[in-house]
Amino acid sequence: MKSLALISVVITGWLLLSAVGDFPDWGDPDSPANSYRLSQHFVTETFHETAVPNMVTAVLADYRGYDTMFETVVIFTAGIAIISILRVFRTEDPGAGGPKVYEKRPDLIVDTTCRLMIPIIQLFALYVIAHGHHSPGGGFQGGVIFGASFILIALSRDMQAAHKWVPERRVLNLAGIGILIYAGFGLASMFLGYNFLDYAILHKIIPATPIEARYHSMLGVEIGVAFTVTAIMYSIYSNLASKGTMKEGL
Amino acid sequence: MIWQFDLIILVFLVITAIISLQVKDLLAASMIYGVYSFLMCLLWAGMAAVDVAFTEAAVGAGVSSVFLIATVFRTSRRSSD
Amino acid sequence: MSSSVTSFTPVLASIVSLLAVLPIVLLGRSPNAREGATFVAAFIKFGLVVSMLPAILDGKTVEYTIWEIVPNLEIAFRVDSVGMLFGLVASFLWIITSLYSIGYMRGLKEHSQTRFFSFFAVSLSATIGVAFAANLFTLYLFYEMLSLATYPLVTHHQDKEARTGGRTYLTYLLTTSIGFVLPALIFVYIKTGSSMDFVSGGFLQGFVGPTETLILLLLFTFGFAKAGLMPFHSWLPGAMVAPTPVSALLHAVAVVKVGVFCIIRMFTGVFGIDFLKGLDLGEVITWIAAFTILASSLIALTQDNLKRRLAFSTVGQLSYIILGVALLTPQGVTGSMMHIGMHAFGKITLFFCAGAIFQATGKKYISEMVGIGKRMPITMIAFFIGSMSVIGLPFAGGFWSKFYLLWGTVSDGQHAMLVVLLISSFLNAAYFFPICFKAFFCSKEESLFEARTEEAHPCSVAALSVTAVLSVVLFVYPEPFFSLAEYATAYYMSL
Amino acid sequence: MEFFEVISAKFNYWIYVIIMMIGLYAMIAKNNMVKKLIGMSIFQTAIILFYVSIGVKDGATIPILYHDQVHAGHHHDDHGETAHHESTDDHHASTSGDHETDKYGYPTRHAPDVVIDGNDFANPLVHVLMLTAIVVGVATLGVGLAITQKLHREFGTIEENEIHDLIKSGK
Amino acid sequence: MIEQAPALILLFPFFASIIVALAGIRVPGVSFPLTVISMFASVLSSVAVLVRVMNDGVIRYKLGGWEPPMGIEFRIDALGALVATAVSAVGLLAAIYSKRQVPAETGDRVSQYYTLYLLLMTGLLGMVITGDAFNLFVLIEVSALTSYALIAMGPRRASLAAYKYVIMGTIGASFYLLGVGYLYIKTGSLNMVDIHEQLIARGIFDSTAILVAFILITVGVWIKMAFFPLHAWLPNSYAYAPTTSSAVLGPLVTKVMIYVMIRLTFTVFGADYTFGQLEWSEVVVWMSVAAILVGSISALAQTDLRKMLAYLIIAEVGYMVGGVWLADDIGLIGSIYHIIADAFMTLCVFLFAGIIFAKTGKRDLNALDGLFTKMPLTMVGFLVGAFSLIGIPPTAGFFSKWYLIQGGIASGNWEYVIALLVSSLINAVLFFRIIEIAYFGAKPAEGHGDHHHAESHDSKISEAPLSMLFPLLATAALLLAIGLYNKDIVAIIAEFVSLSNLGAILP
Repeated sequence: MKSLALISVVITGWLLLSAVGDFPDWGDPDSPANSYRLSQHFVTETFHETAVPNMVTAVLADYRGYDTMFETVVIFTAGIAIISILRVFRTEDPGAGGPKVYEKRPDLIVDTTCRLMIPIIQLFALYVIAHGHHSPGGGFQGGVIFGASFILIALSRDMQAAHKWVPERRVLNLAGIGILIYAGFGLASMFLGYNFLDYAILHKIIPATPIEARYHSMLGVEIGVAFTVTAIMYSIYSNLASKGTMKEGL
Repeated sequence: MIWQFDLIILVFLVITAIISLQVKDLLAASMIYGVYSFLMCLLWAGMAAVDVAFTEAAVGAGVSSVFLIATVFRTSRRSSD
Repeated sequence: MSSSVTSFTPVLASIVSLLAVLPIVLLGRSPNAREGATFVAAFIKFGLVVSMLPAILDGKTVEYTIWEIVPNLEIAFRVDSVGMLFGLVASFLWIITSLYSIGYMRGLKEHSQTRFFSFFAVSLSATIGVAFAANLFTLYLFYEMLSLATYPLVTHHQDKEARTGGRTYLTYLLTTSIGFVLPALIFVYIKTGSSMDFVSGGFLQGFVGPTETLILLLLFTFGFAKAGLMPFHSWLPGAMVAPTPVSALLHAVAVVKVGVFCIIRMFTGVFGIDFLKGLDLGEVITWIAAFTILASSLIALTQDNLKRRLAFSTVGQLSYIILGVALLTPQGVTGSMMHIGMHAFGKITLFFCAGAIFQATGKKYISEMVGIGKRMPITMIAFFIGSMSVIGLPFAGGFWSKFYLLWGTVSDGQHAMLVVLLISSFLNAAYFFPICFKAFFCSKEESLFEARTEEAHPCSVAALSVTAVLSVVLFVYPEPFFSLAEYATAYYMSL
Repeated sequence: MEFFEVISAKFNYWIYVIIMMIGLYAMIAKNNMVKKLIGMSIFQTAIILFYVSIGVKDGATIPILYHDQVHAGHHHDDHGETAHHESTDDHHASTSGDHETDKYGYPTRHAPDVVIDGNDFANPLVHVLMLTAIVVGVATLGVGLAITQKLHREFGTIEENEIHDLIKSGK
Repeated sequence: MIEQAPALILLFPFFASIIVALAGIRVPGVSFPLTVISMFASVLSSVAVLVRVMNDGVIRYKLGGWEPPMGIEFRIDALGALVATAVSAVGLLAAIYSKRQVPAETGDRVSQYYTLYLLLMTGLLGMVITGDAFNLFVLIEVSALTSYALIAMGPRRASLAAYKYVIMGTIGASFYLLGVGYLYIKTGSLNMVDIHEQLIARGIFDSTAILVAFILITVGVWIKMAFFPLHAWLPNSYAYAPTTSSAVLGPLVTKVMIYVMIRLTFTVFGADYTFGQLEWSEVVVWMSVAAILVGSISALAQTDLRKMLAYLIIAEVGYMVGGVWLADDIGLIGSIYHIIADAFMTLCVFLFAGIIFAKTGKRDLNALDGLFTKMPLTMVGFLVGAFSLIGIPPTAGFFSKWYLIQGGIASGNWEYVIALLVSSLINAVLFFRIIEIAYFGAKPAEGHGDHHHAESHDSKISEAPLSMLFPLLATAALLLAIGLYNKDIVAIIAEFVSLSNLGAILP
């Protein structure tokens, strides 16, 4: 296996390096990738077309919204996949093998710190989600942070404590609803007679101009993304940490 | 974008990557992978890719490491290579 | 031959037996009704074939195109004189064989008779399909169908021996048809770009060079391994594990004749006799055929199992047909075509006899048949007539076809072939007559049978008598086969 | 310094290959399943590094508009919104004198006065693509880890060769 | 709504998957009907799109209303519409089959199974109709993640196979992603058609980066389609997965990847570049010859039915890759036709393997003992599939071989022709071995004329339930229909091939 690995690494590496000389210089503003109308359009026209100052968010949620929808689907798929692979629904002996997880010792300092931190983390997550149009961040980042706050609960106390907040069913509902929110925007555009995910037409049902409809819809889909990502991040963690039993965490 | 800064991080990236793959304790490997991700995140922030850096900080250095550690706790810390 | 009639009859003639499968399966619970269905289908089929005879004898062809399946390539039927000759033989003999199988299957209380009759019908469908195919593609389609449809018949007994025989059977037939014929077919299709219709003088001329022609010729000749040309003959003895009616109809008539029929089609309709003559390629095939004739006759001499001896005799007789057409002379071609019919009647009689013997006495080996003539006189007389026909002696139909074959060798000065034919006739006699002789003329002590007459199931006896009588009739009145063969020769050699 | 200039022109691309090969090697050669997955993550982040490097422009900043640009836009935006609530037609009559509108009277361009220089901002497209790639990476890692845990549950080990031995010995 | 049909092709399974995930956890019973209904709707949409493409030419569906290359577009030509129809049809049939087997093989995970199933179909259908190179990557990952899970739901060894698949699949997808990056760095575009136009406009076909991009993409896609020698992940994955999973993965995943290869080769790089400028056709055809032979011969060595079929897939992949790289019109037509035909014939034999597993609980070939008398209809369905794989007329498999061989001869690649014929014969051996066991029994009687042993089985006809039998027989019927109407299908394919510019670059 080692020699096979070496051979493939050497061949691939040589192949990749041989093409480096052909690349435009690093940071060259006139390279094809940077000067072609595609990226130029995204830089110069995004604001005019969508009113979103953060070009990344605009491109992510609107121009390439279809990609992003499937990005969310990837996360969702991973969550469902991990449940289907790992989750043990029956109450037979689950943790056969594997080291015994350490006895849980409630630690005052950790507990208190987390208790203080978690609301702040969640608040920050909400900020990241909501303010993604104007600053770095958006549904993904915010969702991951929000999910991390639940993970922190599970880590600092134990999994049952986190489950009070997010029982398994609720997690899955959240994840599904997140995607439905996203796709719902697309579907709504479709019912109003435009193509899938063409938010501009939504100005007919929300009081805004087409451009503003895009702006607001992007916020909507970011929230959908955040729902899914939050739920699935926690779901993946809870499955991995309990080896699919959902009984006790680390 | 300061290329000297980038170069140093890149060198550290290679080093952390190698260490995280060579160290026999998987918990240590996971932690060093977290370091690797964090360095990567720094690098990208330096390259003006703030959104990517943000995501990497949350996903790569944060959640991924937690997933790895969870698995290591649930399986075994020892690695033969 | 220029005018043609468009009619659905050829299609109907082919598929009527396929359609008959449905009633056969549905009536599986009551054997009489099931066999009734078989007979009805057989008679309808024969009737349909005969109904086209006047048109053919008028010098017309009957055509029907089903549809274009691959661009420029159609599934189409066209009945011409050669096809008619073969179709007549096959559809007529189906009636007789059905009669015989009823006797045989019931006599031996075989299992899965419904399956047997169903696949028998399917095989006949494929056979008529081959006979009436208008182009190479349709021909290949039905050829493959026949290979597969006969597999359950060959392996009817479902025991170890049958499995081995079935394996050999399919291995040879599929290997050759997929390995040789298919690429050759596609090559021809690419080269000519035509619909590959069989036409007078062939359609290959001008499209392929001499080397390619030789390769194609060999691919086709060996590829249609149902013709049993050596070294691709050993499936035939292997397939003798089948019940005798199967051996009789399929391995003396339908399957092997389909093989040689295909080769005749290749020579006449694809390559064209004149084209091959121009390249002097017939000789290669004649020598292979000659070798097969002699070798198989010699092997037949050594066989003690009656059906295996008949099988090797068949291998030899098939090569007569190939040899005749490979002579590339008008008389040779006529002889070949006639031999399809003549040999069919002779050989099926022999197989019927072998089956009847097994049915009545359980004997399979020639050495066990001393004195059987007194026990089963009708059968053995029929056997004698069949032998005469196959050897090519007068007072049996086989004489005429042999006569034309010999004439064909002489007319072109191919004396080596003349010698081969004569030697082989002698060998034929050498492996058949002792059987007849020992059956009738032996002392009481030698005889292995009690002196009481006990024939097989009456259906079987009736069947074999009919074919034996017809073999004699064909000597007196060879007209239908003769004129059809003449027509065909005239058409394909543009005489 | 000239030497460094030459190196600096492409070194990102060289080092990404090195990191990527480290990951690839681990994915194929390592026996431990968690190690393989770490290798996989390194492999994927190297690709992301490559993409991000494409989008870098000298002298460009993060792809978010400057505050004053946005401010100009937002000023307009707020105005537009209130006007819209009152009367669409009035709004357009009053503000879109020299601005393009579509056939329904909606502006086709938001804040057309704002001028954005294409070279001021880094290429946002690659960042978008790489957000997706990171997410795909973590999803794959999660699934890989789940399978690893399942294998551990069933075979009691996470070394691939040991599992092969167990299967061979018919356990 | 007809304008929206392109999006509906994948939106039906997509929405259904979410609803199944939400509702199925409470009421597992809704999962199956929702799956079947949505797949049926997807088939209808695909057919509608196919009809429209045939009438009006290429359909471009701009997602989000953005003009390509800014936005993502669906770009559906005759090829895409045809493959989408086939994929959704296979998905429908495999879904019907799964009705009983999913609860039996995956236990409590019915709703998860169907969620993943529908997401897999979404991913595959999306791959077929998308016109954006990066979007393709995302969809590859969607379908890959679902495949990993669908495989890992099987028994013990399935997990190991799935793990290998994760590693190999990620390498493949990452190579593809990297290749797209190389294209992007040189052209600045992500839209497939636009990349091609940029390649021409910038005149950079000689560039090393484009060459490396081509190699990376091709190798990446080859890994995903298990092209020899990158096939190691496939046999165990498909052999040990739940039968319902392998019934959908086996026919579809590799075929869709071949479609992707054709799409990228012809739409992104162009035939001129692939076959004219790079003179690698010979090498790749030889590789495909090796794939065909290795796949067939390995299949010969198997006693596990599904593993044997999995190796056959490798051989079939060799057929199609070779057919494309013959650089011949007819060869390309043959390859594409074979995608359709092979999807159905693989489905047919995998359904058969699933039924056998469901009825007998055994995996090896001896489970087939005496099946002709026990399950005649199942065997009829299987025979059609087997004949198709062997290449016996008038099944679809015969005609795909017909075109492929024609392409091989026309382009002078005789080694490919011979490999095809040899593999046909090996398939004949493989399937007649099965037929023999089913017909004679695992241990046939010694003596001649044991006429009664079959009689004892006659009374014990125990067919598979209708939910399994129907898809099998429907597939068999489709195989015959595809074979008999191959001219019409080829006419659709020719529409695409005539635009591929293949004829022009041949010497």
